[in-house]
Amino acid sequence: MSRPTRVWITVIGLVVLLVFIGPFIFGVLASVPNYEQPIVEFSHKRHVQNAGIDCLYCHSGATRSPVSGIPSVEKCMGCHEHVLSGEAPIVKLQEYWENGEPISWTRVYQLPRYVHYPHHVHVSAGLNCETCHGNVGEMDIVTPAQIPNMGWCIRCHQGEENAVELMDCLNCHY
Amino acid sequence: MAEYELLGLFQDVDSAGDAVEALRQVGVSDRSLRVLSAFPLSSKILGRKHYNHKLGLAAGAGALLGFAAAIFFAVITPQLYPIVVGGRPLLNGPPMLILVFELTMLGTLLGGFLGFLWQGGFPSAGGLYDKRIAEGYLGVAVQVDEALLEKVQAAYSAHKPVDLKKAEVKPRPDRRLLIGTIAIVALLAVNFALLAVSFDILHLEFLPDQMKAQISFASQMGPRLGAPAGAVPVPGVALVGGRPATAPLAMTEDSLQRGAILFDIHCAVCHTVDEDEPVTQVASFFPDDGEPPAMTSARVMARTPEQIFTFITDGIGKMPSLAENLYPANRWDVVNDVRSLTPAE
Amino acid sequence: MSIETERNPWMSAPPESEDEQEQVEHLRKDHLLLDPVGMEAMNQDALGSMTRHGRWTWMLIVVLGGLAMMAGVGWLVQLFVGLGFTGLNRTIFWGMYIINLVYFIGIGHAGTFISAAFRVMGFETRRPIARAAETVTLFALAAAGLFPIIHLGRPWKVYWMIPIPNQRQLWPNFQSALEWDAMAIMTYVVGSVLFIYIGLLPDLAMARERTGVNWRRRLYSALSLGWRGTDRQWALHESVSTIFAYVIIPVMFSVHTIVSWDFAMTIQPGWHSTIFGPFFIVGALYSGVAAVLVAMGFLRRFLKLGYFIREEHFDVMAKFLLIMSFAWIYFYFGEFLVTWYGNLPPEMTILDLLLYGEAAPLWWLMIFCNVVVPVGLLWMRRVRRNPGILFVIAVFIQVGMYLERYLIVGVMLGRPELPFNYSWYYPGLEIPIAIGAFSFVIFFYFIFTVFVPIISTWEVGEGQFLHGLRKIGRKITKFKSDMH
Amino acid sequence: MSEQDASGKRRWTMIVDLDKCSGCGACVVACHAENNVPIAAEDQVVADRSQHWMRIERYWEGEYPDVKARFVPVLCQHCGEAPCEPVCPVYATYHDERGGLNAMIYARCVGTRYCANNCPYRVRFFNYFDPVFAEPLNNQLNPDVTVRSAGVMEKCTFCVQRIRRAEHTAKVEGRTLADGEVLPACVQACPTGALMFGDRYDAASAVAKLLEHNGRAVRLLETLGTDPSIYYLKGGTSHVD
Repeated sequence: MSRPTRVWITVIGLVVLLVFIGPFIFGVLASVPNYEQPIVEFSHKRHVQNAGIDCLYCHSGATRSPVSGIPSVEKCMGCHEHVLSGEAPIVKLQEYWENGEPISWTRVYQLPRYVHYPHHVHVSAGLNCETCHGNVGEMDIVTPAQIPNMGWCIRCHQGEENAVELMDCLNCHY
Repeated sequence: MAEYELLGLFQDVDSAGDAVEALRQVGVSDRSLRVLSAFPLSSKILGRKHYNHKLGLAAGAGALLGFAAAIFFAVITPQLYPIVVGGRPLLNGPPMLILVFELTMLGTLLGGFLGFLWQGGFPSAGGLYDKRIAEGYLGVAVQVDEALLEKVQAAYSAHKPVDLKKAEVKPRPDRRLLIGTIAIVALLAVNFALLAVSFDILHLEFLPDQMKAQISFASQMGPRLGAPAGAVPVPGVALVGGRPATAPLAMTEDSLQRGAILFDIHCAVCHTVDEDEPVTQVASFFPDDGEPPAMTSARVMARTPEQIFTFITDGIGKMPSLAENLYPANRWDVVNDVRSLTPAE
Repeated sequence: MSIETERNPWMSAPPESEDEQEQVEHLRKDHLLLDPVGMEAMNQDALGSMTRHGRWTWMLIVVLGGLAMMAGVGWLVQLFVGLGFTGLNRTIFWGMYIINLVYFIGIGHAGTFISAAFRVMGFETRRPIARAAETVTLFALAAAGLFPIIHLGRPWKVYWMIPIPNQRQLWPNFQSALEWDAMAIMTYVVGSVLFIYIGLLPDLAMARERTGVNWRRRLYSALSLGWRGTDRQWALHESVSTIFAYVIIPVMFSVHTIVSWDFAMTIQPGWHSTIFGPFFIVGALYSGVAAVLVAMGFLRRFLKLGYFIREEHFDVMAKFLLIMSFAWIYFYFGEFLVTWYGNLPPEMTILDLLLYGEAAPLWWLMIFCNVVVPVGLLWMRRVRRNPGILFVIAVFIQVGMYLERYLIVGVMLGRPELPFNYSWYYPGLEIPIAIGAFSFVIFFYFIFTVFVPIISTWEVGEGQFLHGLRKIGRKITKFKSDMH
Repeated sequence: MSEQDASGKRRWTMIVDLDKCSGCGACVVACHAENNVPIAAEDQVVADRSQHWMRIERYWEGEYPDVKARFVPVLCQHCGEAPCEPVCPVYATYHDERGGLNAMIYARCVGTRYCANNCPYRVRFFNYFDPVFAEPLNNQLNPDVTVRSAGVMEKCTFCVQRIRRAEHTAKVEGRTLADGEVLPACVQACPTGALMFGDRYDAASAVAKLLEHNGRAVRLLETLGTDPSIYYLKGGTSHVD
């Protein structure tokens, strides 16, 4: 093989690599999520393990509505008006409270919007929060315990007694 | 011992046939003898033995594989992936037949083609060739070892070839294995690429899937609109004039059960049941005089159910409102639970 | 066509008497297989055709390529915006994309029929035109394969129709005619490509030997897989060709039957018909053979392949065309007779629409193109042997057959059961894309003729050799080697 | 008509009383609002691409001046033997056996439009463009219903989001669904009460009772064997003159 041929083959090979593998690399890089929260110091671990607060105290929607709900600033302030009120992160919280602004928490679990997942039905069926969300009580910064894709839903529904009913597409997609 | 390949060019079928015959008599085996031509000639014309190839076998094997794949797709996978299709049969005869037919045919074609490549030794680097063969001349090629070389050359020249080429055969590794391996690896790679796409591992969308994110606003999704200026806030239906708007629930077993659970979630964060119990972690943040009272303390026992309801709804002292946590009916459940508690002996 | 000849030794001996001389001369002029000029001359002629594209042809190629690119841009727009720029509406959901699919698949039938069925039946006339016909199949199928994807609302999800295991645990619906379609077209495309490639191998080897050392030679070396033409290779080649021929004929019939089932399996009035299967096959062969005639006319005229493609071939194809037109008329008449006799209101609405309604101009034009022109002219021997007139007739049939599909998809669909939903189809973006598709096919046909010998010289050589054997019988079979 | 089904399956059914229908179009508007149905602009309507999951077909009877208008509200018939279902290559549309609904899964649709061609009622719609809900119209979109993107089919779902919500509530509260608990938007909006909705398999439901002794009930294009879930009570006594 002559030198120019080798150069050409290398160039073509690189182009092919770029065309076929480039998008995949780009896709991987683009899909690396960032779960940094607006109040960085907020720790689930401290609330659950140290303070012994139940998940449902803050996310009380989970028992009675399709969404579990993010607690309002009012609910945060309910305790933090008195608890640790001088600390730096709580001062940040108080700023939100005084400005009358909601905290724009970063969403960790995001289902596509064409999927309708009812929390209350799953909780009333006896599922624990930890089944899907992992041991949040051990996490300072919450990261997804699993990728909530369809295969994951299906694998759970498959094992149930009324699997035929649960595997119906129209259950979640409408 | 060195092997040689010889190629003699002949002008017509007659002399080529003669040469073949002569070579065979010299001792060249039929296996190492080839007649090259520009278009197919029957082996009889050349005086050659019939070549028993196994193409039919390859095509048949392909057909079987295709048939098996079709059965797998049509019969087995619907059982593995039992989709709910509303009472329609997952297995259906006539459509299945179509699939079976098409894939069997596809298998036959691919099997035949691969068999052709395999048995013909394609792709091969060739061997001796002469461009005149494509123009209508016939080539007679043999592969002999050194011992036979003289005799073979004599046999060739006896029939006056137009040309005679000679080359030493260099032993070449069998490339079939390599090519087969590459083919399998390539197939696997394609398969995995498809799997990667289908498994949504990369979340790679060629075009944005607009249904994944919607232009409508879901619950708790920003931006949230504030109330318009001059709007009158509605105090809610829990309290009317400082009194509960709803009547207490009967102290049924259901209600008590629910109440106990809800108490654990929403109240036990600060409140203990008995005064002797140690204060909770959250309560420990409060100064001694402001500590949340135990439920069986005299302070709490003295309250009426309506008062407790109002405290839950509005909060009292350092206790925040729990209106967001509990629906009115649930608050009554909690009240029932609190009322049913008795101090420990 | 004068080609310098070097007579090969197996050619017949020079004629003895003057009478015989005249007769032989007459036969020679008429029949390719009786007019051998030797492999070298044929190879030269066939390979030379690759360089015989004149200035006009090249300009045409550029224009066609441009049109195809334009269609590609149109499709990109559609991909990002949606199908809104098409003329589809809420009654007529299938339009020219599906019409093109049916049309191009139809075109794709003739090549296989000519090379496979004629091969099985031993028609010697196939030899010079088989490759030209198969090439029509190849590119028509390529275009046809694009249209179901262009037609989709979300083409980037097309892989959901392929049965690959996935985390969603979803499986395609094998009861859908579209799924059968996908399977059948896939099989047919794979089979056709391999079939044409197998036939090409010896000619690629020949081209490899006859080109100087340049990129072309490298290309041909790679493509010919080291073909040498040994007797074993030839034996394998014969067998694999026979296997392909026998297998691909039923596949070919299944493909268009299944395409017709896309329509026949619905309950749309005008579509819901049991004879659609054979009717579509006949229509496919009809338009396909006409398309091959167009290609043959082009090869003869522009690439000066008059030695290979002779009047006898045009004659045979024209006769075949005539038969197909009769068959087509039979089915078409039969279908409407049943409609008329059954007298169901939704069906009669469509019949009225075609005969004297809004669609009457199109329908009568189709009848003129498909019935009047071919039946009126093709019975004449002089017409059948005139490539120019045949070219025109073939174009008429293309128009007619396109209109037939247009009426089935674009017009009948506008008359569903409830009169509130009646609608009419005005194509929009489909027109440039359809033009682009036609350009795409012709463009690649041209390009193919630049790179690959469009005449299969080994097949012609074999035919001439076998004819030589037959003609002088005893004289030549007495090889010395045969005696053993 | 009251077929009792032991397996707890339902057959959601709508009854349209043609005598009561005044053709006001409230149902159409309600449907648009509830189901995020895009509004086809003028040029789209001219191109025959009007998009209403429920539409009022108007037919004229007689010659001027003696003309009578007949109104037929047509929506997805939720056929028991739906022609649209078996033709979908990816199961984007299939039969929901629990409710007798004709399901359409937008997220699964690849847009072959075969189902729409095979629908004799032409009640399936294709999104030729991405829907446009200019500010502040996007604030009124129903979060429980997917806004369909360009390239997918859509159609009446019998307000399946309302059915599911009621079912979920009933399940959480540990009871069964009561008759009349689910109302599609069109039924809720109909001012003359021409529309009725319920479970036909439940013999005690208002729908089943009405159908039991009603000689006026017909179904649209029943001869095609599609077994629709929508019953029309024949009109004839009152017209708009």
